[in-house]
Amino acid sequence: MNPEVYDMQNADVAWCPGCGNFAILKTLKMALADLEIPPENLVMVSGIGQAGKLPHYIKSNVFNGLHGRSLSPATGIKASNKNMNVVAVSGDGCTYGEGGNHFMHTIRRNPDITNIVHNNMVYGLTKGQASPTSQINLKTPFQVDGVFEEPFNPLAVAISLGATFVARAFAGDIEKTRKIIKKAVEHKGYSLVDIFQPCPTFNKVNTFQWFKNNIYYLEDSYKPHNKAKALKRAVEGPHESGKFPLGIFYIKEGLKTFEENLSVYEKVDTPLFKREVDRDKLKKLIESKKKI
Amino acid sequence: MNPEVYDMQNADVAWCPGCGNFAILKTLKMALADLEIPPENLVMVSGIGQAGKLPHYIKSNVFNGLHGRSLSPATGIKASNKNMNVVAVSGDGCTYGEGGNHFMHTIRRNPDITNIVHNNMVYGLTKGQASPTSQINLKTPFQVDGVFEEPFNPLAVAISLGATFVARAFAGDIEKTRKIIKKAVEHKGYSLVDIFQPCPTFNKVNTFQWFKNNIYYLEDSYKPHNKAKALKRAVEGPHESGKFPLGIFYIKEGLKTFEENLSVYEKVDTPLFKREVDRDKLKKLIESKKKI
Amino acid sequence: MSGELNIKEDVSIVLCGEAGQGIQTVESIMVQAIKSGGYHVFSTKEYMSRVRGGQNSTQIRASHKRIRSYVDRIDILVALSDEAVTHLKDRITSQTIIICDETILNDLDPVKYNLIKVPFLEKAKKLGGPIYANVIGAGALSCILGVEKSAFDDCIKAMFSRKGDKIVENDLKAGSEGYLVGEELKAIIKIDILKDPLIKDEILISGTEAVGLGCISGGCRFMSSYPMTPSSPLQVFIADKARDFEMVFEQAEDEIAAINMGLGASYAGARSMVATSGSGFALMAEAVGLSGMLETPIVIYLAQRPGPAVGLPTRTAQEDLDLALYASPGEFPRIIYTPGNMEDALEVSHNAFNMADKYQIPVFILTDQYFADIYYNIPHLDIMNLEVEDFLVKSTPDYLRYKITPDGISPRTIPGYGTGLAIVDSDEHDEEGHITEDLSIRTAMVEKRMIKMDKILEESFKGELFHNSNHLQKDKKFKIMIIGWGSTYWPIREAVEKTGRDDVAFLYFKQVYPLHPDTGDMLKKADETIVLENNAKGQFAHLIQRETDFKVHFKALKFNGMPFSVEEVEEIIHYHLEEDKEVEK
Amino acid sequence: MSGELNIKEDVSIVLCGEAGQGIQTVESIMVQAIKSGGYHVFSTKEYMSRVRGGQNSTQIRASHKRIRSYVDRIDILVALSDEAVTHLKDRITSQTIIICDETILNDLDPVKYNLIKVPFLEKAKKLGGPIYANVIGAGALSCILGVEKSAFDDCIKAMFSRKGDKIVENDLKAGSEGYLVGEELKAIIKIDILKDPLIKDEILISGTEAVGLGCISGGCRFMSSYPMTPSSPLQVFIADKARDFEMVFEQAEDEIAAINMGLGASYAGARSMVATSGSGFALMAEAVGLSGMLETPIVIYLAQRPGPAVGLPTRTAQEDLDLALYASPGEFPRIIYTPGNMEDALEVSHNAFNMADKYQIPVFILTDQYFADIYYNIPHLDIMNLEVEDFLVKSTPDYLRYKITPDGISPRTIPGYGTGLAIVDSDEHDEEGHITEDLSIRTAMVEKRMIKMDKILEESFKGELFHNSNHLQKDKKFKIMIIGWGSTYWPIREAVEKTGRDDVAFLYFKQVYPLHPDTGDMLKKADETIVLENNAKGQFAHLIQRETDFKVHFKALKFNGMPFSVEEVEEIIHYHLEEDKEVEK
Ligand SMILES: Cc1ncc(C[n+]2csc(CCOP(=O)(O)OP(=O)(O)O)c2C)c(N)n1
Ligand SMILES: Cc1ncc(C[n+]2csc(CCOP(=O)(O)OP(=O)(O)O)c2C)c(N)n1
Ligand code: SF4
Ligand code: SF4
Ligand SMILES: [Mg+2]
Ligand SMILES: [Mg+2]
Repeated sequence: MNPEVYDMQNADVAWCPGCGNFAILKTLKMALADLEIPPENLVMVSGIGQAGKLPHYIKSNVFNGLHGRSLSPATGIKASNKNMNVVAVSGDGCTYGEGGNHFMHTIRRNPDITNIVHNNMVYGLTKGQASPTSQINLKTPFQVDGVFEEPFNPLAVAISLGATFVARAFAGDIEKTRKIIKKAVEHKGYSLVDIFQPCPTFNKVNTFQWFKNNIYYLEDSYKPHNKAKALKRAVEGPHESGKFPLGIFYIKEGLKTFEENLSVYEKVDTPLFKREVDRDKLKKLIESKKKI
Repeated sequence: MNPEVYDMQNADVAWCPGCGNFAILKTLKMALADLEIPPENLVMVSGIGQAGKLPHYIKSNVFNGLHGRSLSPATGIKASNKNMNVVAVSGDGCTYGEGGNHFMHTIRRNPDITNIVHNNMVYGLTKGQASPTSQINLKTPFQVDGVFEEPFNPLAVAISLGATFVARAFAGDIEKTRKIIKKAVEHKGYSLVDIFQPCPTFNKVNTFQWFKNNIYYLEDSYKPHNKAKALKRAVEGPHESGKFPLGIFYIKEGLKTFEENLSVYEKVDTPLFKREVDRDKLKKLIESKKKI
Repeated sequence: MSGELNIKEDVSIVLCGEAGQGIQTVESIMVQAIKSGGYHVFSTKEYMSRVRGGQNSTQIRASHKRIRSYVDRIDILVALSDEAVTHLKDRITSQTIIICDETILNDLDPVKYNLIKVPFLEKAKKLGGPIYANVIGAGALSCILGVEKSAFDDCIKAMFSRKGDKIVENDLKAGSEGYLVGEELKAIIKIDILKDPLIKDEILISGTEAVGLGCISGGCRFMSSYPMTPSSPLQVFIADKARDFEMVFEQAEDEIAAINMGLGASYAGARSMVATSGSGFALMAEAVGLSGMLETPIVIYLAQRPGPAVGLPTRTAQEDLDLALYASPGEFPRIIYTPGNMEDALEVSHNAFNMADKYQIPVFILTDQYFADIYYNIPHLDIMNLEVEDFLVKSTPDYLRYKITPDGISPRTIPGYGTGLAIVDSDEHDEEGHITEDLSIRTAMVEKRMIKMDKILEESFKGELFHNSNHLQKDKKFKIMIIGWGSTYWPIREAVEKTGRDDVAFLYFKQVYPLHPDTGDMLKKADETIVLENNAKGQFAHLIQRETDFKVHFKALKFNGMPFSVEEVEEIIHYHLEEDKEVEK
Repeated sequence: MSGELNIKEDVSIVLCGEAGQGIQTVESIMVQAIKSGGYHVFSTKEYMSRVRGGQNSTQIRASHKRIRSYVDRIDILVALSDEAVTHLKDRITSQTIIICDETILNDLDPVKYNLIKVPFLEKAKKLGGPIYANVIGAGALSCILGVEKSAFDDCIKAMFSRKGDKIVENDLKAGSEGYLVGEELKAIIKIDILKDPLIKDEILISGTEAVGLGCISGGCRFMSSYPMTPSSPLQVFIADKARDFEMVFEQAEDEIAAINMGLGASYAGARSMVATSGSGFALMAEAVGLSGMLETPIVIYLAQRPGPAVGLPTRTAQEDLDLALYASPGEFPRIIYTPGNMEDALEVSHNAFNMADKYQIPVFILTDQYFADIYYNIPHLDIMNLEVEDFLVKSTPDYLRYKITPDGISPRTIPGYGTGLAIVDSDEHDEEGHITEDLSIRTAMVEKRMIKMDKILEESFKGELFHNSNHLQKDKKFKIMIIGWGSTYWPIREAVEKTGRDDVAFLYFKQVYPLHPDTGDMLKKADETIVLENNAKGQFAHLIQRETDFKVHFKALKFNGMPFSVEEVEEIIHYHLEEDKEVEK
């Protein structure tokens, strides 16, 4: 399929020139086109932030909800209509900060959705405050003495919680990222793709070049099926040992998804909106209240 | 010091007979007495739940706040008055469910507080629903088909996020738990003690005996200073490989605490309530608005 | 002291003891046995926020007339603990007969109290253990009430069958033992209430169940929620019925996730609801606005308890009307239903889903602990006229999610239904659903959302007027009008009926927002209006004033966590009638 | 078209362009230069929720009289982008002079518009790069206004000194270049406004800064918050001043953490506050009740923007009054301040901390984007009479945190202060602070909390009445009274002053809750009352009705995200005056 099917004609894109978001948008369209997902079958869900605006720029069904709350509606959507391809996309602040609790518990639930996080290590839309992934010492108008909190490690947390697909990518590498996103969308169950994204406007430290210098890909021989090993690699990073590894860290196949655990889908896959109330059964239930 | 200094004369304890909470309360008093912390210097903070009632049964300053919100006030208290010993205590549901986001971000902040979690793998006060740590297949009035979510792994998450002291204990083992709590309170920085606690009323699966059968202590040779190794041990458990290890998994010494990172404590440790507004400085600040 | 009890109409039995002592078992047996015995039955409980210990009590009323309210009066107190009498001291009178095991209440003044001691525990031990004491007690009470032994046995069989034959057998024996005790007690306690065999075949449900049945009937497909008293019973109800009625029930990690998940499900076409109480609902406040902005329906079951903050977790209150009315930033329409009886609970809960879908807004079912936990029998529960109205449209490629229409309602599609796209956005948006900062579109969109209120008003439930006169003159003015909403319905109605006066009326609201346009006129039908509310501010009185310019004359407010009793309402009415007399003099 | 501009009193300059084009630089230079030049100055901005692109604009007014409000009128438009003219089309008239670079606005109809093109970019490039264009523009404007070149140069030096000598030097050159341009423009734009050299030494601050200074003065020691427009500037202010004034500023992971952390800090004795906007505040709703229940003070800075949900993140609104009033389950007292000018912002913000501590309650400072972002000069800002009142007590071993007292205020201690213990509890509690389910204690505690309102009422700020007559007769009735709260203060006052009529009055509230007991009487001082609010419901009108029984006659509501302009207010006044005439006829 041609990625252009997702193009929006009159979208007034609100991103800054040079922003890594453009590359992510492009790459995402390519990966989705590779998978031949028609726009009508695609539901893009987001929270609020610069990254959270992405769904407005890709032809699809859109649920642009509240800051921090991309994963909960995504779970609800998938549970009501298994036939939809659901992709939740938002920023690092939205997903790991305000939405941190949903991040953890969505992973435990394992809905069959893809979670793309634009990780620019900063709050973009609100003009440059530290995000959970901001690196130590970053100075901002809010962090006047610099960030001192340990940067949030989404991969390690996800793997710890049993996420069934965990990957990290870089917006600057379209081809590799395209493949990772494709595999993530194909994966049955929750998949996390944390994408390093330069924000030239507000993050003057973790620039395109900085990322280039501080990343490398997991070696080809790396097998993403061992939790302890995956964790070991996930805690690597400048703070610990040098550079951030990229690639697919962990995959667990075969775990039942959230939807598969629901009794409504035991027999049929019919979306919930197509089902009718069984009024006879309801009458019987009421009748049963006559008896002891 | 005698643990009795913490006894409350007329407390109407609301716990069920046989509950593991009694042992935790007793152990905690012993550990605090070991450390000679006078009640006036102790601030017990809790959320809501059966575990959250503990502060009412120990002579101390008490902040019994909202469900899920024990760690945020604990951080605020410590930041306003460094001289207090702050212990946050609550249930697994409160800390890892409703309060999951604060759990993660408090760890990153590293305030010098102790976090004790009564982990009974169930919601006690609200009568037996699954908690984040409930084991697979537990049936409850809410989880009629049994729990299917991957159990929450507090230790692995804490270590992933750079917690500086991470331990697991068992309410049934007073002596070992006493030592762990003592070390946790002594530790400078955030310390997590997740305590397995039987709830005979609502958790008929993970009973005292079940815990006895499913735990073992980390071997004496285990050194809790390697993150990757600690993670490896933290992901062990019935679901993965057999039994849950107990003990101190990870310690990182020397990281600055939240309070130490605050400019207010750069020069003095005076509690904030004792400080006065520098009105001359304020006047000067206002004057400065006359100039460009 | 030692009196006799003679009851021919209506008996109030209260069971009181510690959490974990088995009050619930006795209660369940008794309500069923009473109904099976041919009496009308009502039960209500008050309990502490703890799992063991403390003092809880359940009131069970049996009568030959329909009874559906809490009364202060205790005819028979079954005390399971020493503290039971202290706990209920304000409601025990010289008329009250106290029944207890011989091992307890040894210090009670026999002159002041009508105490009957029965060796329940001893008898139970002989049958195999203390757990049978409760069934013996239930048997004794049933016997006193005149419930036929066979009917009682049927109850026991039905209720314990799951536990195996051995247990059933023992419990039957315990019941028989109880009946023997009861026969002896009949010397002192003489209850002779008229029976009606038809009652046996009536429906016995709780407020929670009535709401739950309405939700299923209204097409509920998705509930995500977080445990919280007193909303948990509805969550259990839906979880339990999920498989049978093809619903999803999911316990969320917190209330924020619950409502956002529900909104996602609703966006994708599943009629969705959340259940919670004050504190939990407060956390949903932001997402209530999301529902308003996305124009994506959600039904919110808000069961009240006393606050602020954690307050009294297991008690009743009507303190969160203001919160339901104003929670969430910004402005958009909403509906608040406040059922006060089983039939209305069914109807408004069903309706909630239709209205939420029709107007694409949040709709509240506002109840409280008292209502959620009461049981009583009703002749039938009719779902014949309750239809699921379908408001979804299939989309075309030029579909506009937020099309501006004269009544403000934009035809709503969902993903995967038709050839167009469903685009919803929490920012201000254009007709397509995309972010806009065009300030004239903003104005149009605010107006579009707000104007939906006009049609909602047309469809709102009117206050219902009750009084004792058979032929009401059209312009008749009452001396006193009691105003109530939600769970105070039956206590007020029973009290008003008891006065027997035709100058006392009761105006009841099962929908408090928006208020039906006739409300102002209805309020003017009395010289004196008195609002009864379980809060300290008189929140509904404020709302009435705001919406109708009518200032309610008096407020009778109770906020200790207990419901109004029939006696209290009677007292309030009489107080005001007396006051009037004083003034007239 | 080609007109001349002759201004002797008051000029309105608007800069408009894309985010990132440097409007802010020009604005900062201009406001300082205007003040230094001896004119009164005012600025306000409207901007989009994006970091680059879109269309943002800033209005700068200079006058020989004090000016403190937004006006629709644009005398000079400095257009930095092609779209600027479309963006502002409703406000551009045949009188407006549009200045722009020669490279843009080539398609503009020269007959319809007064367009002046200047080769700003070309000149800038010669000086070293396009970034100097903004300074050239600022120089040109300053020159036109008659700001002395030396004053302008001082501004440049002060503002760019941090950037190094080289930059300063270039910017000075750019300024000179601008002055040359300005001299030429003076042929068409003739501005001759009276100067007052004393203005140079006045204070120039924003609404945000006035609040921030009040907070510091009130003893603020702790702010935990989460970024959210338009409350972020206050967060930056406190973060920036934290070291100097010994405050803690912490960016929380979410708003729930923010307020709970704040309450912890407050419990431990640090005067605490949070800053947020509607959506974020909604998430704090539960903890507002926690403050009420724990009786632990917290100051909440709530800067409004249009909702619901995300709405228009960077615009202004007054839509969250209801939310501030009713957020949180349960019932307890609170105070809501709504400053409309700098002096009041300082005073109420200071007061907020004293009142929160005195009554142990949540206190709101309710502002909005418009107020937070405006700047104007004021003669001085006096903190002489602003004292930090200390309400903490040292505890003794028998200390009771929730002692029942006649006025409801229990002396408050904190951990580590004295020999007793500080015990606070979110459940209903006894005097000691421990959980209780004693229902009579419950009633006493509710009453204790609520009764604090009596004293709070005594200390509340009265509405302030403005009018144009020098000697007001005591029982004089105005024809029209405009009612306003918060940020509408200056637009209304300026408009009322402009009418010059003594039968038009303005009643302003810097405290909207609780309403001072005199409010009802004050409202009766006019034949016709008109409330102006930036919302669609008339939330303050509702509140007035509820609290005073007074029904405001008319509502003038604006909810497109822009503030009321002086002209709009004038129009509203004249419309109603005309209406009255019609009726009189
Ligand atoms: C409840 C709530 N709190 C705060 C905000 C303000 N807000 C909007 S976006 C944002 C941060 C965005 O950062 P991130 O998620 O990293 O996205 P980015 O802009 O960097 O892509 C914040 C704090 C909000 N909209 N809602
Ligand atoms: C906001 C909010 N949601 C829900 C509740 C109800 N609630 C009280 S305690 C509790 C769960 C307690 O479980 P846990 O934290 O594991 O403590 P335990 O009782 O097991 O010790 C819940 C859901 C509440 N009080 N507040
Ligand atoms: S602010 Fe940063 S993240 Fe946002 S669009 Fe601009 S460059 Fe990209
Ligand atoms: S419910 Fe469980 S956790 Fe709570 S007191 Fe009882 S046994 Fe302990
Ligand atoms: Mg970001
Ligand atoms: Mg628990």
